[in-house]
Amino acid sequence: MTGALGLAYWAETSIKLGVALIVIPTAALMLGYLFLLKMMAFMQSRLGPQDVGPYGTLQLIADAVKFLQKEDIHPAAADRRVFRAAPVVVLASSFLLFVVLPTGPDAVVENLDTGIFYAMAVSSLSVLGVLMAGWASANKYALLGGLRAAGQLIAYELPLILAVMGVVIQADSLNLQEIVRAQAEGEIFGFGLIGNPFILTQFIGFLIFMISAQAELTQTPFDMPVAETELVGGFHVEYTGFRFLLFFMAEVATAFAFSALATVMFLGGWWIPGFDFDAPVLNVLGPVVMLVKILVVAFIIFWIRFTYPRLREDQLQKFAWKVLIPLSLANIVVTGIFKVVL
Amino acid sequence: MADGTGDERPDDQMGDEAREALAAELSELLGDAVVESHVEAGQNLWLRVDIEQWHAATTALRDAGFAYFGFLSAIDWTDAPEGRYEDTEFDAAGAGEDDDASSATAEETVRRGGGETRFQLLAQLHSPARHAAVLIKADVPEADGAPASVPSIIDIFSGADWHEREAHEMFGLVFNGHPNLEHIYLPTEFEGHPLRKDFPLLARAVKPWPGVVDIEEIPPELEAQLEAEVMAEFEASGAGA
Amino acid sequence: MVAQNIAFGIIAAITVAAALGMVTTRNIVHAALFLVAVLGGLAANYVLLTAEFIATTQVLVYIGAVMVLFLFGIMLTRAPIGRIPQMTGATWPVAALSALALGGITVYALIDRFGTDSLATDNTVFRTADVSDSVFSQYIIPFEAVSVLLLAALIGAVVLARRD
Amino acid sequence: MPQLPGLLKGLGVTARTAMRTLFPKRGIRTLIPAPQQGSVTVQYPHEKEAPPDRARGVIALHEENCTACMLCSRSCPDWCIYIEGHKVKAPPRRAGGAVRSVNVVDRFDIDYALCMYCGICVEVCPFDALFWSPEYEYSEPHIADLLHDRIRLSEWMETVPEFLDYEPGSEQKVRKVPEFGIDDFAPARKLEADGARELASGAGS
Amino acid sequence: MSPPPTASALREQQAYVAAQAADARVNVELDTGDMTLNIGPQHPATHGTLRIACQLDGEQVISAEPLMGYMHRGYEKLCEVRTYPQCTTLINRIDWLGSFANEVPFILAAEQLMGVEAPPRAQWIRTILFELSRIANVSLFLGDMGVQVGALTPVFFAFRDRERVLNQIEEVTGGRFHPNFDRIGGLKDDIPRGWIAETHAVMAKMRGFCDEMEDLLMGNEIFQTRCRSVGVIPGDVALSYGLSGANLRASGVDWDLRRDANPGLAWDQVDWRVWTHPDGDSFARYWVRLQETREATKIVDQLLDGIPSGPIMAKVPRIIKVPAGEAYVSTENPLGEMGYYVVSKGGLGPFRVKIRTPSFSNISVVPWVMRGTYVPDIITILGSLYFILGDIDR
Amino acid sequence: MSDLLRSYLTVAIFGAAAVLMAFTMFGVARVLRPQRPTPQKLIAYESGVDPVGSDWTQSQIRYYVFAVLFVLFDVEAVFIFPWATRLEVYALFGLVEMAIFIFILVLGLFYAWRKGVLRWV
Amino acid sequence: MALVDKVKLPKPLSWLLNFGRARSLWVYQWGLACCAIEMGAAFGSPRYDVMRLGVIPFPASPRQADLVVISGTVTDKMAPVIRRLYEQMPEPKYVISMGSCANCGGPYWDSYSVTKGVDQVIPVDVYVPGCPPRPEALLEGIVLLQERIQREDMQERWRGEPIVVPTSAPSSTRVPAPPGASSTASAVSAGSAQA
Amino acid sequence: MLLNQFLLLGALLFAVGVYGVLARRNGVMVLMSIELMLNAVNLNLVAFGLQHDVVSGQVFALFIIAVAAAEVGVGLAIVLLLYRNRKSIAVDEFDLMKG
Ligand code: SF4
Ligand code: SF4
Ligand code: SF4
Repeated sequence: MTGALGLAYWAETSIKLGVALIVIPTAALMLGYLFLLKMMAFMQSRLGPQDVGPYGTLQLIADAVKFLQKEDIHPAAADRRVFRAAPVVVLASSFLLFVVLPTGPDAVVENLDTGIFYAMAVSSLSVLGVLMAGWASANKYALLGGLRAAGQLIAYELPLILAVMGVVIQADSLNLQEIVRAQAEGEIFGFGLIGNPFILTQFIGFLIFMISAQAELTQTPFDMPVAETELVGGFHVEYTGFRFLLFFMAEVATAFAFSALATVMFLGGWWIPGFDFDAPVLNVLGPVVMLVKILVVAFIIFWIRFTYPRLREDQLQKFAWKVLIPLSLANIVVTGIFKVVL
Repeated sequence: MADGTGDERPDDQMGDEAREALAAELSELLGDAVVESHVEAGQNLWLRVDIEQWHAATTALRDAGFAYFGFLSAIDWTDAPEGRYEDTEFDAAGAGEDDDASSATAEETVRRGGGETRFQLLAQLHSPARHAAVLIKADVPEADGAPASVPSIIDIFSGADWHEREAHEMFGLVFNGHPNLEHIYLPTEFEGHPLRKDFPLLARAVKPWPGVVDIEEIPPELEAQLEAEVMAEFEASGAGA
Repeated sequence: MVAQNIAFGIIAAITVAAALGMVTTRNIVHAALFLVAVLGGLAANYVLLTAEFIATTQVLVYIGAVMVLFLFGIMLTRAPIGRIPQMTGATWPVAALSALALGGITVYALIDRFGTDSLATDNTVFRTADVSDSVFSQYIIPFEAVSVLLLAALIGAVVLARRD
Repeated sequence: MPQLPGLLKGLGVTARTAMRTLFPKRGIRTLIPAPQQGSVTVQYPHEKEAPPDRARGVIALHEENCTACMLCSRSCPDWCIYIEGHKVKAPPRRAGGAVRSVNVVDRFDIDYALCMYCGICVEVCPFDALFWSPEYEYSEPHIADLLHDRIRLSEWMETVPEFLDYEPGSEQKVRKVPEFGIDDFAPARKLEADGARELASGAGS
Repeated sequence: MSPPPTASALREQQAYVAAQAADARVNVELDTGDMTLNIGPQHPATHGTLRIACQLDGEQVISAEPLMGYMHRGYEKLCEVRTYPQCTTLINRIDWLGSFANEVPFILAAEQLMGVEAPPRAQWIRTILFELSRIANVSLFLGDMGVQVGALTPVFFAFRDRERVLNQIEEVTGGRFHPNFDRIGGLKDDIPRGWIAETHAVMAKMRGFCDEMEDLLMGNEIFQTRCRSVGVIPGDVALSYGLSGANLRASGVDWDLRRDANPGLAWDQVDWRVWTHPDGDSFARYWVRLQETREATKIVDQLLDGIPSGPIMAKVPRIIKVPAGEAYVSTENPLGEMGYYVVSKGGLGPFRVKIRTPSFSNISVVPWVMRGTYVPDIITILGSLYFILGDIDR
Repeated sequence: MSDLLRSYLTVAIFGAAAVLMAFTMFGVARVLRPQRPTPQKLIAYESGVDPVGSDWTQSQIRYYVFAVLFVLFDVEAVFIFPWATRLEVYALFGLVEMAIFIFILVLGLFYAWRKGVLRWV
Repeated sequence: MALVDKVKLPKPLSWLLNFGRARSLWVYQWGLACCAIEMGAAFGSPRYDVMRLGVIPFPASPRQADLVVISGTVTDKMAPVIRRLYEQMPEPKYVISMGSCANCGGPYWDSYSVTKGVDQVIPVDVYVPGCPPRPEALLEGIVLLQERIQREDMQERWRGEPIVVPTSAPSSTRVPAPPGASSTASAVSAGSAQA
Repeated sequence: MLLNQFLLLGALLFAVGVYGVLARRNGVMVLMSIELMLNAVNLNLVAFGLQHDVVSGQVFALFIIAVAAAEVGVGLAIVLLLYRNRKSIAVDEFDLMKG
């Protein structure tokens, strides 16, 4: 197979890998800086980082440089191998998510046939990393945090998966490109100019997806597992230096990836109304459009994070099992009925 | 509004007559438990009860409406070496000039509600309904150089728990019936009872007081000579003209 | 083809090593993590066998869900960090012998029967849709049976886990 | 009025604050982000806010007024004022007067590592020799440097603000801060230069 | 004004306790093994250095025992070796958020023993500063409670607006929160020109802050789910543990020393009301404090307009010696009833000072109220009881 | 090599890249960081006091029920995914089939709900 | 293990590393007494907003912290805890002692239960005077510390000595600020303030 | 690629699983070994499916995964129950017939 660029597989993959290796940390830095530091500060009428680099832009770089110099501590009672592997698992899980994200007709790392199914599968890997970290730290806060986190991640993974199902039914495909195409070529009530971003027909699905994504990212109001005031940070209590940095990076990168998924599935993805679906120029414009939409979605995620208090563990479990899951099942059935009847 | 309110009540603070009446009433209520009562005009009401009846008296007071627990503590009436409650040599120097404060140090007024022993137990109870508060005291006799144990009242007021622990730690009082009489503030290995008057503050003993007069006098044999020199200079400068 | 075989070699080596690690380690959480490696290796094998959907399912269900269940179960039954003495019973030599015998016989039989039959992976690719079509036509009864099975398992688990 | 759900109201509050911070300008310039004006932040090392005049930042010593009477040192709850002095003869105040005997401060140290900034010393000083200055920037990497000697304390005089006027209805009198001049705190040093100290100590030994 | 809270707390609490008891039964059978969890002495939830040793059963608290003393500084002993002015400045630091309020009962007790009374102007300014320190203190709680339940932003708002109040306090007293401004017989100094107008403006801002908190935090459904029916303290329990202040009023007991035992400040000169709430849960405590902050701004506004003119100091000797005697004076401090039992023998310093601090009693209810709650509730309840370490440990 | 395998080779490469990146950082950090372990440093952090009790705990049985529920619904989702892509083909028949399937599982959820195990803690 | 303490790093690299340490001081959320509130104001109040300077008050666990501000009274009961938490922080770590209590006991210098200064327990890099110090005073201390870290010699630091700043004048011969300068702090921090 | 590659791998894993089931005393470990065996079977199914060019192999594998999940759910619950009653999960200590 030759890719879009007409290059050999290896050359193309190297380029993609290179791009991804630049894009992923940059995305993490950008989200971290824009929202985690600056946005939060503005919402609290502060300035946020300001002195490190112009407008504090170098803050996270300085952080990274600092973390690299920090001593690496394994608690004596910890299980060293598992302790070390945990952040790598979490990071890999978020890295693998980026493989299927389409940003243009050809600007995608791999357009897997099982696209969204694959994305759900790899994102579920992070639970493993969290449990490993919590257990291996030999620390009560960490273990409690790890268990809570795992419990929460699995509880919200289901609505996340089920919410996607409505989109899959409408698009008739698991493939993310096909989903974008379905939105681009679809029409609502005969009005097809802007296509049919599934947020319009799948609003419930979108809501459920966003809520579950918020929970999967352990952002407030679902951040009980990493609650500072109770568990001093949860499963990563004992992590220092760059291992902590890996967790941190993975967290922000996953936030980016989930925003991107939401964009692709509900907001029309990279397609720009008025263009041909396969227009090569979209390979350049597509990523820009994607970025803008991603930032909007991520803004909402962080906005909620900075505003809300957190739910208690039992409350958020109750919410997942008694509200979200039944609701998303109903959504599937209703969507199915519409699909079959219409 | 159905709730969340608290309507303004008339300013029915306790007047002195009411206080006297209350003292009488309580004395009657407690019967022979009361050793003495004292009312300070416009201020407080003290009741001194027999230590044997401490528990009974508190129960009776609670049942009489004094259900709001204020505090519980103790007083050590011995004199301490470094206290500032009486003139020290340093203070005496500066204090002499306008010493017109009335110094009524008669024993009776000092010990409101009286007291004969070194340690005295002290507690305060409120009655929200009557807008009144009462301070109750009891003398703690000493046996073999240590205060005798006193009855605990945590079965009456749960809040007394920590107060009794504190009194135990600070004064070495022993409360009978307290389930958990341990150090509350100080590390377990701490020795001594800090609020007893004979507990020394080491830092004060060790550090020299910077307030001792540290002015070097002019040696008397040079005094006249210096005086003359200064005078000469003064006159030479023409200021004397 | 060569690339596939190399890939298979690597994956198989990892899988077998992890499997052996799993049954010999004395730390139960490590055992679970070894099992994760085995399952991951098998998922990769499915990909080699062009069973994309099964591979992803393997990751989603086995690694993402069943293993979490295992880890929860382990933490419910005390999972001290470090080794548990006596993870292996006294009968392990017998077990090893039986396993060896079984393995030997199967290997012999397989080599005997299938020899060097080759797999053609380049022309047949089963897409998700094919699996789906098969399930919803040929295997519709088992499919519904699965739901009943799941329900039964759920009820069983609830009853067992709760006592009242 | 129908109640908005609290969840949305909360989002509104944060969003409003963010907008106010980011776009504080009015009119046509609304769209120019200017967080530096919109936030309430005072960017400390670059810009400094003057503390209120009464702020108790550091104690300044007007050495000329100090008679080494030890009152401040005695009433300091932390025992952190160290004074030493010696007596000298001073010329009479006006013509015909007698020669006076005055105290000269040799050492006047305040240990700011220990001081509790209560202001008792300033209050008790009967000769108006101590003043509060609102300065606060004197952190040190070595704790010994927090002991300010009389020269350092005198330099703080520079920063002492004037006393404030009172609200109407007050019967307080506004006091004055003595003028600070480099010569003003010199007498002690001048006398020192005159050899009076050497003379005195030499004679004593 | 927020909608009146509903009083369904008791029933909910019973259901809650029953459910927890059922759970506890299951777990006892399971014998999942106890776990001891230390919260503190260093822990972001304990505002400093309180330590709570919890016996946990899974996520449920079997027992929670506060272990304190990590901040015990020995005030009562130190007061015995200091003179009265030195004590005044020392006791600023007990409740470090409302320090001016700490001085007042002590000074009042000393004045009572000496038989002097501060001139009216001093009393009014005292009351103003007292209420200002209440606002400075409680507004921090209003934001900090957000942190305890996981909201990041409110505390920044609280710090932002609290600065304005601190500025006002500092402009008068010279200290942001250790004013040492009260003197036996009056005040150290008078208020500077222009201060009254500024303070009026600040009070308006603070009312805005209260509204903001109501929208941002108190009205938030998540906050209510976290706080309602959590940590219910019935009124009689509260009394028996000696709870005071907003904690007591949130349990439905209508008791406020400012109104019920005004010891000689200007509260009886102005128009205000005492807020109570019948539920006794964490939410009620937050609600009551929010209303009280509003009320305090109103009190300050009224007082500012009516400051009488005159001296600020009564006639007292320069060197203060307090005649022998005993007195107990308590006031309604931001945290609750703070009282000083002063015993004098006629010297320069007190013979014995018993300090009755509100937080000490308030927090003594913790073992009672924590039983059977969840780990996250520990934090909510501690937060809503609102204590200051110095006030517990002294 | 088929397209499919190539795609997954890329996936593998990405996975490896993540691990490699972690290890590169590890290497860099190793050069830069100081290493001074002390016994105190290696004690588990517990708010500054000695850890009490043993370092492990058991979670409660409830966690387990949730995990079982999750596994079962996850399996359900696995069946729904392919179905969803082909619903147009299966039409009403498929819809009914899936409705029954979901209904049976929801029965399970409902059962658990009624039994009161859907209560965390 | 680390190479840095054996090899002399090139200037730009060591500048970068120092820059990272100086400008990313994650400070531990931990207060002791009254000073903690002023510290909280410095960290949490939008008016001061210490995050501007790269001092980020995120971590609640010592494991991720670089700086600890000892803000308040250190009691004898607390001292071992402080010691332990300090030990649990990973190297390189910095300490600011804030307020008279932490500096040397302050108002409780004669108390039976208060440690007379946190430097009896752990090494301190910067002392901030005050009771409590204004938030700005703490900021000044932080700026001073950042200046010192920026000039730190990594080799020395990695070997475990406290901050060594080769170029700064010995403190005893410090130059008082010229009259009229608003900043009377040490020459180092004055330099930074104008930078 | 050879069919036998996969079949042999499956056989090996199965044998290892058998060893695990027989040798391990820990109930959870036994369950995990059973999982291993099931997976070995799955591999064979998929391989045969490919060999014969039918999708049924995969469908069977899918069903086995579903069944295995259910099996683990119940199996672990039983182990937990045993643990709850006996404070141990060493399987060879249980003689279920005796109750
Ligand atoms: S301010 Fe207070 S502590 Fe400081 S030197 Fe003056 S009297 Fe002493
Ligand atoms: S400063 Fe004032 S009180 Fe102190 S010694 Fe000098 S004159 Fe006396
Ligand atoms: S230095 Fe002063 S403000 Fe700081 S903790 Fe000590 S007493 Fe409180």
